[in-house]
Amino acid sequence: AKPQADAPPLVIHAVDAGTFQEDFNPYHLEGVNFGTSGMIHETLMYFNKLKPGEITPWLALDHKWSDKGKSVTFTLRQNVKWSDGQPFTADDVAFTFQMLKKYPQLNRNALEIEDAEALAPDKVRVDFANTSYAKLFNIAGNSPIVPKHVWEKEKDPSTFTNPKPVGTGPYTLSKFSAQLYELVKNPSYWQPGKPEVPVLRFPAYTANALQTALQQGEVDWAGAFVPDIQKIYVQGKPEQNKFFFPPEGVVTLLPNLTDPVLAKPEVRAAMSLAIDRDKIVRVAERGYTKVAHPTGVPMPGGEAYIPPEYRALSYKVDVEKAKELLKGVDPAQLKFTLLVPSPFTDWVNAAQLIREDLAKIGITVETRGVAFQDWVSKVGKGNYDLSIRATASGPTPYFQMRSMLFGGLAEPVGEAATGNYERWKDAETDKLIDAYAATEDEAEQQKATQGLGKIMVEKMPTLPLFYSPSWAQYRTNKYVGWPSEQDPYAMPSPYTSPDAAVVLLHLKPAGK
Amino acid sequence: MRFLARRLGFYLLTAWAAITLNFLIPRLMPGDPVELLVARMKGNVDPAAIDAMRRAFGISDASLWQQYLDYLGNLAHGELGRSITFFPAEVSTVIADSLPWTVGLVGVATLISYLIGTALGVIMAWKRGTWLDGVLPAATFMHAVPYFWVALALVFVFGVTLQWFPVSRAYGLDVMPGLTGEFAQSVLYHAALPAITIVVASMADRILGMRNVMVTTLGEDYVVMAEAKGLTSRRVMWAYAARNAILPNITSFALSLGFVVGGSVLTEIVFSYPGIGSMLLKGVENEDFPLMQGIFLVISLAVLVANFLADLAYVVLDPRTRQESE
Amino acid sequence: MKIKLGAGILVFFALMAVFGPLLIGADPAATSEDGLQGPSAQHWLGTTQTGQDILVQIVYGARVSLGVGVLSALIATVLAVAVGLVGGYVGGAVDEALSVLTNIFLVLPALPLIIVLAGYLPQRGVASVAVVIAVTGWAWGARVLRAQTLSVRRRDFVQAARASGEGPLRIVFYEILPVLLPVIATSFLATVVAAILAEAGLSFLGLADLSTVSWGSMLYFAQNGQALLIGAWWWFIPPGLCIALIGTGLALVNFGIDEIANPRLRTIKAPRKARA
Amino acid sequence: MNILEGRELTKHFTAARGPRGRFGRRPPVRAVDGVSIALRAGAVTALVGESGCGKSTVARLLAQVYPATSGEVLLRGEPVRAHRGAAFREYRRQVQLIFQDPFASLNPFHRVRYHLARPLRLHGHARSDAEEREQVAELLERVSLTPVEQFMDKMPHELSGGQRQRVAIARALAVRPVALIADEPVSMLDVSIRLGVLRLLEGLARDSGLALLYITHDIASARYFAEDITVMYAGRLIESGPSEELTQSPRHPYTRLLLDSAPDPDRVAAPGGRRHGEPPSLIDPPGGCRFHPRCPVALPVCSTEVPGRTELGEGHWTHCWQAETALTR
Amino acid sequence: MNVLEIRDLGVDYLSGTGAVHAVSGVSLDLRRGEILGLAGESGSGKSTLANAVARLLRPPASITSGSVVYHRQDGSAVDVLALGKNELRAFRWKELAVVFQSAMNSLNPVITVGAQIDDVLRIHAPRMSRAERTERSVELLQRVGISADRRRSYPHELSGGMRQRAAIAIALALNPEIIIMDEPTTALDVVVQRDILAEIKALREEYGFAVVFITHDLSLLMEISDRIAIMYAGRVVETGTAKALHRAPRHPYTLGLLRSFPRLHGPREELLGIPGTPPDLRSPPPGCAFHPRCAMAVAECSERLPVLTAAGDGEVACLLNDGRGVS
Ligand SMILES: Nc1ncnc2c1ncn2[C@@H]1O[C@H](COP(=O)(O)OP(=O)(O)OP(=O)(O)O)[C@@H](O)[C@H]1O
Ligand SMILES: Nc1ncnc2c1ncn2[C@@H]1O[C@H](COP(=O)(O)OP(=O)(O)OP(=O)(O)O)[C@@H](O)[C@H]1O
Ligand SMILES: [Mg+2]
Ligand SMILES: [Mg+2]
Repeated sequence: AKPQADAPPLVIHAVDAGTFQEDFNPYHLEGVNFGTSGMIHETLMYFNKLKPGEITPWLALDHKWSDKGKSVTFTLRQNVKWSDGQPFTADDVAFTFQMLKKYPQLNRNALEIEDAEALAPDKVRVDFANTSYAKLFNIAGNSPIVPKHVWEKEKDPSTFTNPKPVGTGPYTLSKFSAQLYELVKNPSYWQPGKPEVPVLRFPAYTANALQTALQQGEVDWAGAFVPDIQKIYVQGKPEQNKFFFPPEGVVTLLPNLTDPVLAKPEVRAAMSLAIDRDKIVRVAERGYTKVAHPTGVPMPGGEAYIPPEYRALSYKVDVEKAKELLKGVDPAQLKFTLLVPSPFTDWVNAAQLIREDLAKIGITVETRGVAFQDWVSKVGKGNYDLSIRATASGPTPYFQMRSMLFGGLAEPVGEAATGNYERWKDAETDKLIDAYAATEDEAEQQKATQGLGKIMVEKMPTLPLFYSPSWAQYRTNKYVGWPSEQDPYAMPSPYTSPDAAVVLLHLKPAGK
Repeated sequence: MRFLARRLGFYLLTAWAAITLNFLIPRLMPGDPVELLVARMKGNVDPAAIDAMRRAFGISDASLWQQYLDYLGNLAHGELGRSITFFPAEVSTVIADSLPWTVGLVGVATLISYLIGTALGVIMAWKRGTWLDGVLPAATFMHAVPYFWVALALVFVFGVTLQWFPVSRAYGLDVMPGLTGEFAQSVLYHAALPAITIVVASMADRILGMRNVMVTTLGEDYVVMAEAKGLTSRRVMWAYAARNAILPNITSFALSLGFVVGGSVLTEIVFSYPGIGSMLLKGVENEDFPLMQGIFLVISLAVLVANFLADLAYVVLDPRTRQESE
Repeated sequence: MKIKLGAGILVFFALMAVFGPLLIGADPAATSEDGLQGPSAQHWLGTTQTGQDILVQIVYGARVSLGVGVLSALIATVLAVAVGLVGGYVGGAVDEALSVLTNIFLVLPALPLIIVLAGYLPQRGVASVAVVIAVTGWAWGARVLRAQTLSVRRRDFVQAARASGEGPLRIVFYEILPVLLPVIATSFLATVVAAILAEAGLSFLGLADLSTVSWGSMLYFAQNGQALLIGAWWWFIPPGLCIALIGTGLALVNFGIDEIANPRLRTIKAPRKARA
Repeated sequence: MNILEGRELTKHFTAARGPRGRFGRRPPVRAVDGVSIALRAGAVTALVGESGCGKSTVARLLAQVYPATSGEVLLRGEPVRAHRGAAFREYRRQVQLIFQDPFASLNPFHRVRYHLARPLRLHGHARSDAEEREQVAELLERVSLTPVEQFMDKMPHELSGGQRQRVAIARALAVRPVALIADEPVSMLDVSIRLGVLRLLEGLARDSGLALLYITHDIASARYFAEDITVMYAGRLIESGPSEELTQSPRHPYTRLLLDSAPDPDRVAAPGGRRHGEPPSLIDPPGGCRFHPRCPVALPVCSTEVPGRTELGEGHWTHCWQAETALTR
Repeated sequence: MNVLEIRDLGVDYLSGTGAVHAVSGVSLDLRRGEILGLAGESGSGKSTLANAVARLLRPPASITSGSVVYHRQDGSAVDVLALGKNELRAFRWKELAVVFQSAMNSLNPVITVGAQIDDVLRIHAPRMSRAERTERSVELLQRVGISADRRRSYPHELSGGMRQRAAIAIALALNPEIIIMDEPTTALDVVVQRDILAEIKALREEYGFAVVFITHDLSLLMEISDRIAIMYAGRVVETGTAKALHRAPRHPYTLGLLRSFPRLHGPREELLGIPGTPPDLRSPPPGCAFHPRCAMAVAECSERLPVLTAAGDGEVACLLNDGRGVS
């Protein structure tokens, strides 16, 4: 296919920013400009979170585990070139992982790298201190490869801002200002004829400014919460101004299990029965997402990870039954504070609805909105009764389950935990989690996850409410081929990487 | 210039106080930016990497005193540390990028507001008992209106409804910054609504302040005498009454700069103006100690400098201070 | 006249804050499914996106906004009186130190300081916000009171009281303080305005407790809910207007007091020429 | 018998405002320099001088409002040393001050009764409400504010200037002092009501044996109300004597100038048109006799040497080289 | 021969609690070149009268009745109260100048003394060149005894006496016909006051302007004025030559005033003073406002308002002795 000289640029809003910093280091956390990983720097493999288990070879053609999961060898794609013309080799991969070992602050996946070695120009082996089957996503799907010949000259890659990035990806940086940067097609990209979008523009929009921009049609692809999407964005043209909010993790009502009352399963069960999740989704979440499956596994897509007997399960409000369950509990004890981060206005509203629902079964809830950081620290340390929190997500539901339930993450109250905030301690749960991590076999892994789902349904360590939506608004007037419910080939939101690059490679000019 | 030396001494002391306050506040308060970052990334960071990041952000366990000395030492070199929000950008760079916008916007708007407000105050005092008194209730109302509300209203009317003015950012997307007429035009066009907000919201104070002092001044013997001398009203009003009435207003104006700066922080946020106010909010939201500290320090120092300039102006305008103190 | 109008406004809002919630009864946070309705017979001031009644919110918000205003003005005034009176009366090194402190707080820009302080606040309840605002807002009053104390202290009646053997405490509280009452009152009222504005600003930035309904938090939600873009003017106009009205009321009362103290400030009607 | 006496009182102020010297250090204001003055029981002594010459400072030094730079104050011959505590309070009880401005010396927030009752209570003269009431009434009667019932509950703003000054005097009397210092007690009052107040003071001295210092710039009133007049110029005493003698045959050229300048409808011929210049600065006072730059009869010695006291008999003395030379010749 | 004729002038200060009749029914003549003394207790309306004549009253004061007629040298007459804005500007200072009580307050603190003289010249004599104006300012300052180099001083750099002289210099700038001096020396001490009085007299001899001299100090007035008017509670109660008033005051109030001043020389006469306090001008006593304090009052005094009638070579408003007052 000929390059489309007249194909229009695509205007993208990925993250809220007043201004941009000139930082294209893919291992930086916040200041880094979006598109650095995926569009410029690519990973070894691509994991589609919307279809757990679907893995696409990318810079690596395949991988092989050895040494009981402590070592992995990648076979790399040939004929890939860096955007400055140098060939991409196993040395670059080895360099990248060695750099992560040397600079732990860049190693945000906390890979326990022991060594990385180029075995041949197209073969590289990475060794780990522990069994790392479960971390394949972090290793291959979330560690962008950087060019050794450029980066080895830098004294401290942790503060290196990579202002003239050299990558293997479909785009290269062409322009940068504090308000706007532009990526253009990499002419020597290894996927011939792609991408078909020649120019990407990233203007800086704050959350507010973006709303106006969306209304005025300035942006082609955005990932934003829009309070009234019909009025502000769709504007009566649903076939052109589309949006797709697939689930990405689950938001649960966290009960603090160190509280003797909340530790009683019947109390949690009663709460779950009383909460009208449909209304929460409708009113607080404006219908942008769906009520969670009782296992918490994102659906559709996660079917294989849900025990067969529960696949069709869904929540039903039953106040009478809930009251029944609470018969044995002293009503005076049913008083809780529900802590929510006040900047998350939808959660504040959800908390309000939960308060109203729980009042119906005699549970008094005081909602308290606190500063984000306050909430983080209180929930982290277990100083709360009830709270609302989203869980981390990964390429399969296991990651979410582990973070919600793994006993090893349950810190004593007063110490900051990094997961399992409700402090669920259960030997069976931990065994299932270990089982998943100890195998490479997908079927085994699914079985373990199903076991966790069963625990979620039956013991209710935490109460799933709704899925956290992944925001994506895209317009089809310039380009078509976006992911959709029918064809969820990648996360549609422009702020997820490397999925965004995958989306761009699927796009075709409209009207062709 | 003994008077100025004294004032300078005071400002240095105040600057030191601001610097120290700045150092102490974050250290006395709970909270940890890294934890926050992790929470914000919703699990895209493995908790095990936290310690390493903590070190990278320069969060140290040294004694408070040692930290203070280091902090002062770094300040002396103009080093404000690295921002956490924009890591690894230096705070000084972040500030250097945003400060000019705020200085430009607030500076020009304040000047306009001061000039118009003072003139209106003078004229209103002079024409007491005429229809101009009708401005008073309006001014009283404006005096109490929050900046951000004015901003919202202006955005609603002129930005959203009439679409006369852009409602965000500092210049057009398609304009490259540079010394071009196009850029300048775009900057002015984008600054219009925020500047109007600041002018409208801060002018009332000037009007009321100036009017009150002016009315009192009008009762002074030298104004009556000037009138008795048969001078033109213009001359009595400006050279005799206003010229003296401005003096006590200079100090209150300088002190009110702090409020204007505060108000403009809110204004910037409504207009997504890439100034220091937007940065401050970002810093606060991310518990970005270095950034917050840096910005607060810069704002404080700017207000101090403005106050010192006001003192200078006072000395120039009031012959009495050239000899006496206080 | 001014005082009457101003006091009228204040009384109105005070009654609203105290009795309004009792009369209305409804929960200001209660959501409903008829979101974003314009003013109607059912919802006099319309509803928010989540169907909360704006009138109910305004009424409850008055409590928080006025409460924060009055509470922080009280704290600030106590601080100001203490610092101003002690500094002004005791004089010497104590005064020097206190007035440097005052001036420092005076020059430091308050709102950024409040934002910074609030950013670190572990608890963002009404009380802590009020304290933060007070901490940054007492200096004006202290400065004015110190100046006044200095001048009152030199007045003959204070000298006379001292000469007749009165102790310093009695002089401060019985001789000086009563004379300063109008000044204290104006400074208190001015601080209330400033505190209400500061609270609104903080809430608007999302730095106060947003689960309590205050006028500032209403504006925050309106802004976050893009009331402007949706054209939901009834959502952001009323809270801002209430803030401005209360501020106007306080300012009017203040100007009234000023005019009593300084009759020259009164607005006057130019007298008709009544000459034979 | 001298009830209250100041010996060689000197007071230098470090000015809080005013021009600074070359090196930024503020030179002191030499407000009072070596002033000795004595008050007798039952007699009125007047201190006369132009504005800013240090009269009020002398008054305050005598009342110990602030300590003297040097010199001492004696009460009944005993030097006063205490500046705080009970002993000082005792001093306060003996010596009272009346201020110039009756509009400023009463707290506008307190009733007449409060003003009078406080000192009574403070100094233990009244121990019950009844005693207090009785004594307040008595005081009001003494200063001729009758009917007392009516005045007791008035606020200061309801009183005229003369009435206020009477309340101020009554307050001073409430303490039961032995010496009363009245700093320009009538200069803020209208001419027509001055007399009443002055007569009251005069009567108090005469009938109650108070020692009274009457400070004024009106030398004519001093002639009428004081036994002795002391004239002050630029921080120093220059002449003192029995009032009749001093006003009728002044010896110091400044006293003469003062008398000549005072308005007097009986004057036959207006004094000559010569200009007398401005009063001297107290920061950098002229050397020698401080009056010499304005003195019509100055001798060369006047600008270099401070004249000593020349006794002229009958308590009349002066500091003047002319008088000195006239006497020695 | 009169340069100014005030007829039946009334001034009220309007206030919430009723009008203060600060000046009522005042008729007074000012003769060309004379010094007219205006005496009376504090609050008797002296300043109000002066300000009314100079048209300097500000709200809440308002002129309720009367006329003020100014006679030019050429014989033409104007009603000052009816002057338009521009005529008034020309009248002020060219014809009538004012010196206020406190010179510190009547000089603009931020403008040099020279510039304040210059101001007047620039407006009223636009044809003068800058050099001429400078020359004139220097001349004026020297005339009142201030050296030329003080022209560049700010008011605060001058002593009280010098400031008062500067104010007089400004008043002289245009050779006015009338100078109103409202307590020009009250804030000064006697020696300096004496010098300034001498100055004023000398200047009057030289320029021939008429002076209205206001003060509390009756003995001072007796010395320097040609004629004296005594005010009480907003009314003129007696006028007459200084000598006549000194020798034989006709109004009991004048008598009381005179008997309140201690004399410097001669026998120690008994001082009488005046009992009581001046009346509240919001509701003055009926009849003669002085009767409650008057030792000689008769029943009629509280009923009938005495009018100013000629007695001797002056006038008096007193019911005693058929309107001739005390004799
Ligand atoms: N607290 C002070 N600090 C500095 N200087 C002072 C102080 N008190 C008085 N002086 C100065 O001392 C000098 C004498 O002042 P003082 O008040 O004793 O004069 P006075 O004779 O009472 O004058 P007046 O007639 O105006 O009351 C003046 O020059 C005055 O400025
Ligand atoms: N602005 C005003 N408002 C109300 N009443 C006023 C005002 N100015 C003056 N008066 C009243 O008018 C009366 C006359 O005042 P005026 O100043 O003319 O008196 P005066 O004879 O000049 O007194 P003084 O000797 O004190 O200067 C007084 O009773 C005064 O209280
Ligand atoms: Mg004095
Ligand atoms: Mg007057």
